[in-house]
Amino acid sequence: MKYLAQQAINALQLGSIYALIALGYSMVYGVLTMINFAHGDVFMLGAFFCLLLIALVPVPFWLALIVVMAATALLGTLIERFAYRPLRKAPRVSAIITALGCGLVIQNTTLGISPYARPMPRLLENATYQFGGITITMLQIVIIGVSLGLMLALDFLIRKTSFGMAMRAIASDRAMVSLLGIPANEIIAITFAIGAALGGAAGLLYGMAYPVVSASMGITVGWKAFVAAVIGGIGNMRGAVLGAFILGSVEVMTVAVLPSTYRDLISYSLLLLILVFKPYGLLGKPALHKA
Amino acid sequence: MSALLETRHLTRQFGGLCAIGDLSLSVNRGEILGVIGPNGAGKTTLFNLLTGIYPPSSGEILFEGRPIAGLHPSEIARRGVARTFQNIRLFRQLTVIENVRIAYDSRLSCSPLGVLLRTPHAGFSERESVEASMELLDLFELGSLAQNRAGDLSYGAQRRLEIVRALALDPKLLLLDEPAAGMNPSEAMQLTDFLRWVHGKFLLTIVLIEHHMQMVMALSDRIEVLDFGVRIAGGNPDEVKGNPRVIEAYLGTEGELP
Amino acid sequence: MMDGFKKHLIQLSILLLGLVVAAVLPATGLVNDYLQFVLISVAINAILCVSLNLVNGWMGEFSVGHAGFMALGAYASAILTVKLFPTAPAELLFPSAVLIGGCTAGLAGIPVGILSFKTRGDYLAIITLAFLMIVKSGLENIPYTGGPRGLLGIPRLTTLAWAYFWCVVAFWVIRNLVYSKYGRGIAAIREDEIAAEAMGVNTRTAKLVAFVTSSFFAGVAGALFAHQLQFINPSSFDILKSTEILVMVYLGGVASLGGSLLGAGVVTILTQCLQPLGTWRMVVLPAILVVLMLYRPSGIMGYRDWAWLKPFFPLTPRSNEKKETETGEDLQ
Amino acid sequence: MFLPNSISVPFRFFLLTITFFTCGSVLLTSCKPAKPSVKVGINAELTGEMPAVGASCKQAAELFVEQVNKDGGIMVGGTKLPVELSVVDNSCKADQSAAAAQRLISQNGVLVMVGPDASSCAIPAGELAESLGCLMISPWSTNPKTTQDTQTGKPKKNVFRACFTDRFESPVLAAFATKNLHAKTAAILYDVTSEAPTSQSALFKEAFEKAGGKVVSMETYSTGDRDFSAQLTKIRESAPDIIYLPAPYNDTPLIAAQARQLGIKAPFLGSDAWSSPDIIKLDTGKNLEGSYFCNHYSTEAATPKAKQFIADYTARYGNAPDDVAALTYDAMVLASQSISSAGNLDRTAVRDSMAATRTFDGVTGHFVYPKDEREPEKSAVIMQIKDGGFHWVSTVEP
Repeated sequence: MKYLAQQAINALQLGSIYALIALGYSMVYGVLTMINFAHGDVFMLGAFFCLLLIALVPVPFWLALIVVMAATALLGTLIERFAYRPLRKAPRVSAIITALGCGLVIQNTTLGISPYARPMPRLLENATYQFGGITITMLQIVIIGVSLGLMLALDFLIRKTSFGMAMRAIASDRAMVSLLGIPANEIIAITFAIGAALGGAAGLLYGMAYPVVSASMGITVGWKAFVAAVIGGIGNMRGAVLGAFILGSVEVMTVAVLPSTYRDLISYSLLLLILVFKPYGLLGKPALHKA
Repeated sequence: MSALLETRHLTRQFGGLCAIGDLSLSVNRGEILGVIGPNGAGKTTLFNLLTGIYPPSSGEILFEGRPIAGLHPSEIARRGVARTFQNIRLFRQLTVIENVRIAYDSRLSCSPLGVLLRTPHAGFSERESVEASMELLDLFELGSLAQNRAGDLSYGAQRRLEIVRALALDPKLLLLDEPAAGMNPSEAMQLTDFLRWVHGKFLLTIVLIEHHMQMVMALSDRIEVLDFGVRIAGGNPDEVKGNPRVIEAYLGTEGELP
Repeated sequence: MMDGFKKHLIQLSILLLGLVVAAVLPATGLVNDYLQFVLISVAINAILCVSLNLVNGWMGEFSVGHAGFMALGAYASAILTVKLFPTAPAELLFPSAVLIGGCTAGLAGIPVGILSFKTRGDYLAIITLAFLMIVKSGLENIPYTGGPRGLLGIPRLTTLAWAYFWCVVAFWVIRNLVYSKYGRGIAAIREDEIAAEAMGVNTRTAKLVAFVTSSFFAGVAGALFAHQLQFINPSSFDILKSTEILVMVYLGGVASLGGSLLGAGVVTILTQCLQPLGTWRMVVLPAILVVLMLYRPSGIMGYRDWAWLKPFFPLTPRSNEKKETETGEDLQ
Repeated sequence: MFLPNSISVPFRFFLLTITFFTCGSVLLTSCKPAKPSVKVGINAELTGEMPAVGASCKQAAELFVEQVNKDGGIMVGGTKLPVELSVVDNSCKADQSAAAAQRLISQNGVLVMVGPDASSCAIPAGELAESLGCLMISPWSTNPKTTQDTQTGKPKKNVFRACFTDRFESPVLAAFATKNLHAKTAAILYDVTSEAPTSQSALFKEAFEKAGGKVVSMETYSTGDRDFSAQLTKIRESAPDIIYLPAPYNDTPLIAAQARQLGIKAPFLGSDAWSSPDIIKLDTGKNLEGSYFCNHYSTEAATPKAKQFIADYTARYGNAPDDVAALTYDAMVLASQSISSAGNLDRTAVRDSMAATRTFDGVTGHFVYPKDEREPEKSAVIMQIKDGGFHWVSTVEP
């Protein structure tokens, strides 16, 4: 029993990091119906920005988190402004290809600048706590806590604020929204900024949990978070969080039982199964197919 | 005259809204049936049900006596039911002749393998489809535009191309969804003579949805009137013109139908 | 206009001449092994590019799973030549191994094709991604083929002549398909699926034909790749491999035979020429792709083809004489 | 465009592509230097999973070439010829390493190819070197398959090695674990998707159980994984005395940190993949303190030849050489000796003279190449990570 509880904590930690990134995918898809493949690399840059920041001026954890989120938010808006906005009218495929291209450019430029894996500086004293044989570290508590906090804040923002309403309006009918005087481009830019900020935060937390930062980590974790967002129903915020925790626990549980090579096989077969029976994800809504 | 197309208690609901309610109508071979009604009466939904784009909630559709509800739209089209669309849905990036050949091809029968290996049979069917399509285009003075992209054609030419494309299916039943939309009265009357000529030449049965009343009255042998998905009147043009319920549905209470 | 039959003859003789040159070239020593390696890679990438173009270009879908079909072809043929018949004569063994590799991948194309009936756009892209990942992690769990560490000691059977031959076959078959009833059906699906169905196009058969042909040739390319490299492991058929093929399709030109050849050639030679750049060479290609998407989304030769690639039987319009290559936008 | 516009647009592109193909291929084949020189190729992992390994290999080779060219080059058949080095990156991927080998051997026409070091790259490159008949010396790949012909099982003709193989290293470690650390039970965690760790862990298990120990749990992960908590939780359940981690230098600190977080106290045992100094930098939590690993050579117990090399390397690059650098330097010396004793620039002659070398005294100790063997019998050293450095513990003769 103790063994399962320990694995549950591992799953929670992994799930919360996937959730933060998956939210970024769902927000951008909700507003632009576009899959932002560069998001995985923005997550990776979150960790690198933190490295840069600590190397310049050692700051406490909370300040580092805010600065990193601001930096990735700025990056998110820049990518949207120069790579995605001109393609607003182009066929959707070219937007996806540009996103894929931007992702690779970011990843390989970072690889060019620092090809070696770099150690993540220690921002928090990592005390471990024992509860009846289950060990949980301060770091894990912080990660799960910060992720849940950001998720609740985002949910509040979307449900309760006027900005959130404007976002949902754009999601349903982008053309109509600009006619009603809502500054569509600004809202989209801000959505990108928030998505990127969440990705940056996830990058920082991921770098602290696994203190070896390399340019290629964006790809592997990025795809997993994307799969989580799709399982939950791409475009749906709560779906993204649900999908992330499901994927996190499936991965941890498969590795706990089977050799690790089965992990991807099982998680992707789960994805395929869901897509076949519920093509729009667990919480997604189907768009009616009219003549 | 046997009924070419017949619907029995046809209904279709979208969530709570009942787009088509218990509709039973029939179209006889060689007849031109006009279908009129205010906007949102369910006319286009009727066409979508007839061509299988979405299945009916309940009721039957019989074409040549055989049920076609729930069949794949391409299967229904191949049985001889061709249609045009309210807002033109041509293959804009393909050339004019390709648009027509796509419809004509569905009548050809060559196996995918034959096509991949370019067997003589496949080569001949290619040649046949080109020549037949060119014949049809010449018939409708579109031959000179064969190589142009469908999207670049004028509005009138696109409307005619859509009809030509439907005729390439060699249909028994032609469903026209507001062919004269956006045309002024003189163009509408030109289109009426054109359609009458087509009806004669290709021995077609036509179901026409249209708001231009002179056109409907001039062309249709019989008219059905729909309102909120329910059939409220039917009969030959004169009976329908005088029917008070039709006037009320269209113009509210007073006023005389022109 | 030159009579169609004479044009056929000239085209056939040029192709045969190409085959003879490809067979003789290695022996003359004029071309060293490395240039042969690059030319074979160009041929393999051209097959991958034109076959993916069938789904991403002509059908307007967005498939990310092409590397998965390639992997199936590579492994199926490698199992044949390494495990089952290691001593069989190469002339007989290799073509059948490539064919079986292609058929295995083709069979795998059927379920993906069936899934594409209902889902389109982003969701089909995600399904092809899931298919790729399942194939990759599936291969990692089969000990018979060396599991995650891959299969070793594959005989080096891919010669320049074989690569040229299969490349010509791929282009010929896909050209026949594209300029045929099913090809136009596929293009109609790209333009407007509902109208296509209403015009009698059996979209299900068209989609199946597109996916099966596309995955068949991906399998063929995979088999050639395996027998050129002599070593394959699951991780060389990952998402980066699929992206590489996507770059070729969207760089060369969507829905264009000439574009596929151009894209494959440019990208392959560029990756080899950029070697001295080190890590920065992997920034150049995606950067080119992003710039291209901004200014020319359909690629260099998008939706256009060289006149001599199209089937030519005399177009006999009665109304007026129209030379085929006169207008730039010739799309027949 | 400069073309007369009567030619239709597609045809214009046709001409464009033809010119592109011809200039592309001319460019590729054009670089042929005039003066005869000894061409040596380096196939290194400059990017990808282990850039530090690639960098050490490249630096050591460049150091050797500088020293040799300073006094005229290598003596070949009476005259001194300068050494020309061409370095190609295989970005630690199997297909790229085969392409790099193909480029070095046919395009640059190298006489000897030194590298690749990572086994997952060395094996495909070895296949290619074998079929093209060019001598290849892998400085660091300890996997038996690199020099073994898969079809016949006999050693390859052209592929040699400058380091001992897993068959020698794993029993050394197993003996050390049972005798010196008195371990009864062991757990193993290794990357099942890459060559070296998989064969090292299998051989370790065999040797450990032969020496009376018991492997209580064997867990796997895939390259690029970051989260090992699930596997480590299972290992914690099996309560082993020691944990054998044949993981590369960038994964090991991560695994150690997560193990300590889960409260696992058992000491770690590592393979020669730990040897890069980066491992200390990455181990911020000092979780590897007191762990032991097996290596090719130790800066402390170095012979005079080794001390000289360490001094030159540190002077040139500012940091002490790791075992990859030392092994590459030895490989370069072996290669140059084979070329000068062959007396000409012919590949088969160079290969034959390499096959004929029986003994060799290099920076990493005394080599003995038994007849028809491609791997040297040489001593291994056991090192310990203590207060931020590598400390020599013992040397084990073959």
